[in-house]
Amino acid sequence: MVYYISFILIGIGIYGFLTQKNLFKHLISLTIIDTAINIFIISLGYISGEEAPIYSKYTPIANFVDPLPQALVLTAIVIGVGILALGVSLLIKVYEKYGTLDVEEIVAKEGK
Amino acid sequence: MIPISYLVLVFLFGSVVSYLITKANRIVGAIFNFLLTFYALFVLWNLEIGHTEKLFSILEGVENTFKVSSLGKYFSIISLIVISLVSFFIIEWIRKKPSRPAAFNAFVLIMSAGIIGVFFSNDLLTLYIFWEIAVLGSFLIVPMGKEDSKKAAVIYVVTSAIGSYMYLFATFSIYNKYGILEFDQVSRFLLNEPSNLFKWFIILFIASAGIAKSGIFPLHTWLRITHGNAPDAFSAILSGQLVKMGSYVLAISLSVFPSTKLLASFYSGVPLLNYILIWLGNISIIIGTFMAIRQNDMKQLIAYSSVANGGYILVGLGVMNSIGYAGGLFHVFNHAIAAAMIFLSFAAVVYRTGTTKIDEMGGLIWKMPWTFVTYLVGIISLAGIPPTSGFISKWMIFNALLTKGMFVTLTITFIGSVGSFLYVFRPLAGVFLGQLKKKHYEVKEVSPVMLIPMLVLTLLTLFIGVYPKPVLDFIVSIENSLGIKPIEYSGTIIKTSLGQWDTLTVFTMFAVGFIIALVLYIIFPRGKKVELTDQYTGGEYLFNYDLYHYATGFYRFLERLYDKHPSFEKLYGMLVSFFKSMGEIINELFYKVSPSGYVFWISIVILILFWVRW
Amino acid sequence: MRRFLSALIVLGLIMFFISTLPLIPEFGKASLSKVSRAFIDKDVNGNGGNIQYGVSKDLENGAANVVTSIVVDYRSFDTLGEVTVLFTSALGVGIILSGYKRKKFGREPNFILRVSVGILLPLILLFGAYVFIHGHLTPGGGFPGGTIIAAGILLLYLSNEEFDLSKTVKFVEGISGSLYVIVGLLGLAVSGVFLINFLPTGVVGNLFSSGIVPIIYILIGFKVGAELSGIVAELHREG
Amino acid sequence: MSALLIAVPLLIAFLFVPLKNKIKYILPFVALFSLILILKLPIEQVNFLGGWKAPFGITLVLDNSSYYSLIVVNIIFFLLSLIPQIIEKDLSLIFLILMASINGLILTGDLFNSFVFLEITSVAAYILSSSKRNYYGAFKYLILGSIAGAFYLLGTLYSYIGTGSLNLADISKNINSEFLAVVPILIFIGLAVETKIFPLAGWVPDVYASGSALTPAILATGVTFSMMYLFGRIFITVFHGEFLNVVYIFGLITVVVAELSALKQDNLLRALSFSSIAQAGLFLSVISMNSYESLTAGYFHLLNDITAKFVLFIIAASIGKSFIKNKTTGIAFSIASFSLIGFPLFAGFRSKLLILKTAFLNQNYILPIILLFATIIEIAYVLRWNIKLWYPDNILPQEKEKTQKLSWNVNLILLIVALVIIVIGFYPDIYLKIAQNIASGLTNYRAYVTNVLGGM
Amino acid sequence: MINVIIIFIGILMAISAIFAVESKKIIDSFIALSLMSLLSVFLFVIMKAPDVAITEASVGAGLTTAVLVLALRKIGGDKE
Repeated sequence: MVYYISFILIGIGIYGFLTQKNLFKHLISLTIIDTAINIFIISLGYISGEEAPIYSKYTPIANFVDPLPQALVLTAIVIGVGILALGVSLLIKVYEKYGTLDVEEIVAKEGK
Repeated sequence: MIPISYLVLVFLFGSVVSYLITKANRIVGAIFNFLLTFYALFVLWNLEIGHTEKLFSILEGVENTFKVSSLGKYFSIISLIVISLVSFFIIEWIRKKPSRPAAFNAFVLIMSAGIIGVFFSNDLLTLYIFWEIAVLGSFLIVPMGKEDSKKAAVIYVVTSAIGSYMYLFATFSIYNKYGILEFDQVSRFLLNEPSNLFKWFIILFIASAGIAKSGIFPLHTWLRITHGNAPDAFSAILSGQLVKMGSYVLAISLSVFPSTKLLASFYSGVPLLNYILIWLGNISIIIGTFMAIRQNDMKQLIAYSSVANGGYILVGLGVMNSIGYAGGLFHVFNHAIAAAMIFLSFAAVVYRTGTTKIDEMGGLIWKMPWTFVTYLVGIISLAGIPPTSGFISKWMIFNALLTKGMFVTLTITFIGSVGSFLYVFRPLAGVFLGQLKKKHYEVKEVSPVMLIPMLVLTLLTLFIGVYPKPVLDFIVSIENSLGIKPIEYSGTIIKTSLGQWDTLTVFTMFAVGFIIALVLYIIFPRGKKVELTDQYTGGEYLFNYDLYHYATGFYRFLERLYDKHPSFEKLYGMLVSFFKSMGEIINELFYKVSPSGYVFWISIVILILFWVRW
Repeated sequence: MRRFLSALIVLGLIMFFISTLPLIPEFGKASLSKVSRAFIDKDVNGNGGNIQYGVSKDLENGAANVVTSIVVDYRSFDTLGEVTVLFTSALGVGIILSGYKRKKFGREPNFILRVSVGILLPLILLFGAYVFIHGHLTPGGGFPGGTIIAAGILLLYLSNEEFDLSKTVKFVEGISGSLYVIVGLLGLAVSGVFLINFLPTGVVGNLFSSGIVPIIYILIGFKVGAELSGIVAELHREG
Repeated sequence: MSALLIAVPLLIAFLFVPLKNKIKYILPFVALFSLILILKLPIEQVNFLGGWKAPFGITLVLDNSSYYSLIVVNIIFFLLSLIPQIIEKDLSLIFLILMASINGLILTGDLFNSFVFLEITSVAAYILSSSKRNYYGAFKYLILGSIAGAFYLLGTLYSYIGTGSLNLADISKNINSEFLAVVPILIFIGLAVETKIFPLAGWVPDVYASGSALTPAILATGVTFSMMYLFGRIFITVFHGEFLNVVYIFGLITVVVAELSALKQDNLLRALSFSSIAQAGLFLSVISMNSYESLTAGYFHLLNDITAKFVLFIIAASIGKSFIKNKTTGIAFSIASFSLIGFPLFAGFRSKLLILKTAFLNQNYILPIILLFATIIEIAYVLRWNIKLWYPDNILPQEKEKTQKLSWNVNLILLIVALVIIVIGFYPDIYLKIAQNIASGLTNYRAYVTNVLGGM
Repeated sequence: MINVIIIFIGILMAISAIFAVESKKIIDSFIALSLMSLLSVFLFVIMKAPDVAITEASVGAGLTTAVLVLALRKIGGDKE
């Protein structure tokens, strides 16, 4: 189920890349793809009926979902935001240099 | 005896020394070069046939060696004669000409090292290595010439690389199949090879290096631009020597790998492969001759004649009977000497006048008589007129073709001979005869340093023309070593199945004729000398002298017959621009796109992989 | 046309992913891998298993939050790398934008914002600190904690035209990162293994438990907070 | 101990954040320290980080192949650190991080960990490529790299599902053929961007030709080498050469396409970056033959290529229109370019011969044809540039005034590297030994598995 | 029951993702993106991943949006 959701979201992200001409939209598509992949990874480790992998008073017995994908996703999310920040700063500079964020206009200006 | 590897090393290190010396003083550097090359000539002359040296081993199971064969010795001596004489010429020439004299001298030595290595290599890989060294050295000199020479150098290397990479491919096929690369062993293995296709492929691919280098038909276009634009004195080496490296590889691919024994006879004892090569030679003769007639630049003209003469050599070698093969080898010598003479005399003319366009000159015979004599003898030899050595080789080739019954080829070679009279006459008339231009009134004959090598070459070609025994001795030993029936000759008389030729008699007859003509010329009154402008203008004002120069459109009546000829240069130009525009399209599609494009290609790749896997 | 083609390609891609579905377990029916099993039982070195909250002690890893135990202990090296990514991109934002003075938007922030930030900020910072200090016991940890702190800084920027982070943030960033590495190097010095948990692990569920895990998570919290604040600060600069 | 290779540069980078400008002068010492450390380290050492044993924790594996790759990469970094002129002032921190991440990339024995290091490397590369105001190129690279990273992550997760582990040795032992049909595709997409395979190499010309000397000098040498190492590690050691026939085709297409596009470039750096793409494609198709010999030939060629590219890129970025005032630099450039096109006497010739030999040994006749065809095109443009720079057309006097002389340390290092090229041309055993060790380490996956997992 | 919730959230996410991609104004897409991120937090909670949920909520929904909006403000607002 969630698999399909994440696949469709990846698809939407790719679609965004393919159809949009604004560089901001590209970053947004990238974020969508990242989120979709994160969802996919978490869903790979989900076991229905079991608990979140934290020992506590309420869950004394180790009936946990797979914790490893969660750990990986934690890493992936942070890496994602790092890249996003970098992309945004590049974007600001692109705008300063070319005065536009439209791909075609940038190409036209670079050709000059 | 001095080992060859030592000689090669001396040349390689000598290049550094020469660079440093030339930095200090150009002339001393050039003298150093001359001494080194002359010394090499001396060493090579004294080499014993069969002498072997181990060098190194790059591929497993293949010991790279030098071995002195008669064929290699013959070629190397011709080359070193040309190189050392041109080096002598350069002693004076270098004062004015190349933009980077130090580099020029150093590269000449590197190239010579490569050349020596090529001729004494005993296996395919060693030959390739030294071949590329020679190409490297010569390629670096070419762009020191005229404006177009930068483009010319690239064309030169690329053409050479096309040939040499085909050669390399064949080399590795052999290595992969037999595990050896020595010439003797390769030919032994080839004799036992059942697959005809493989033999064809090997011989053709190895020959292609020679085809590229000696400017045979499909790869002939580089000669015009390279010889035409290289530094003037270096053109003499290019045409007189480097092109002969190609002939050497052709000789190896046809005779060291005994093509007549390897492949079934196709037409009067000549295999189909050789026949194809002969036809390539024929086409080269036609193209070279007819294109040479059209040229207005004297260096480009002789460059085209090199194409034609490369064709002659290939035809001679391709026939592969005793007289044809000997004729081909003899023509190597003749063309080397003649081309060197002609290019040196041109270099002398350019040294004094500063132009290579025929219609900008005229009447230089009065100012530069010795240069004129060199040129005259050179073109006589090139055109194959009897008292010079040039005639002997052409006569031998005609003879071979006649005995084999190849009448079409014979006709073409005759046409080529007649054509060569036409094209060599054009610079003769345009540059040396006719009226002297005003701006050339102050031109002087070049200095003795330049004249000596030119006259030595002149004497050499006349001498061999009268007394060809030294060259024929070589050729006989080559033919013996390759298992071809040697030609018969005694003294000055060459014998074939169709008759014989006595060079001495012919020389005597021509000498007598020449003396008679000279006497008549002196006795009878001469024509009146007039200004260039006088004879054409009848009251109208002259705007453009060139139009009235008789060398403008010299052979217009002939050229008109094939004005719309198919041009291979244009064809290759189209090919190059096709590649370039392919690259442009690829660039636009894959490398210059926006992020959308990148994602598109990622998706496409995934889809392709997906499609392939499932 | 472009949209239609794109949709077609996207459809193909989704088909590709769907075709891989037979390989992976059905949703909700995954099984724990041997690695995860060992992580949950804290049984990598073979003396764990059967863990009871608040009772078991001196395990190989004492974090109640299994995800934290993986992130900060079992796969701590990944986290070091992850922090480095963030560090690098913060650095990169600084290099690329290369602003040196505070950008003014020329509009006074409104009163409500200013006052409420004054009230909220301590709470936010406190909450962030709580999140990363209790990272080994409850959900959360250094990353969300650091982000929350950065959010507080963002609020400061929004509410105050004059506010600008000083160089201190760079020091916090550098020092906390260095300390992370130094803690790892201490392990190397103590036991010969980089990033080893060389402190006693205590009882599962206690605040002071599981050795270096909380220390590292606090360091990560500071570092992430400093880096993200740095990014926010760079976005408010011009030059 | 091998963790120090990553920890020390990182520590220095973290410590020196507030003192960015001073760090330039520490770089050589850090690089030298890494180099000495590697030479002191024993081979065949597996480092279990945090003390968690193999399939569970993260391991750093120092076997034959990673050991020699580390040496190569660190020598490159050391050489670059000796040329502080080309490192713009803020980029020295990035330099350190790149050093740590590349060491990690080579050492790591964990798939997810390699993803993390891949991301660090690419983030550092994005920042490097944005120098000289090349923001759009860097942005494109960022988008492409992040998408590739996403696919790499997916591949990692698939292999985790398939084998229950993230350890490379464990994956290599347990992966089954069903997953081998999917995981390599995803990982291939992930690595294709960095290894410059044909349709995904669009970022390369923009990034390499930004005009900065450091960017291509690092990316085309050290980073490329480590990526190629990782590629070999994953596709040969872990996937047992399963996917390589596809890589072979892609590699060949890459060679042809890149050489064709290089032909019409009017910017030297762009032409060289296309040549870099082509050589990478050639390398990939050579190692795709998946034998000890082909790997040796491939890595040998790669070593020659990066040695040449090191010289070429630095000179191309820092020289003006001609070698008029920098003759020694020009000589180094010419030597490197002759090696690139494989003239005899130079290093490139030996690797070309080795590749031809290997290809023929494997009954592969297409690769030699492509190789020779590509070399012909490469000759055309590389030599055209050589001539253009040596014999400049019409240099105005004021331009001549403007061209600066490169400082002595740049010239010295470039000349040393050029000398290495010549020495390798005559005596290739040094590089061959490195290549052979890498090849033997990569092909012998049984030894790798037992080395990491213990005698199981 | 849980499946229904997941499908519902999934549909909402898809819609917001499409909106984020297709909307004319950039700021709208940021909001949609933030919404999608928040919805994914619910998914994470459902799939028993509280750590990820918290991180995604603070990083994905909070900081990412903030960074994007700041950038948009920096280049001078939304110009379609």
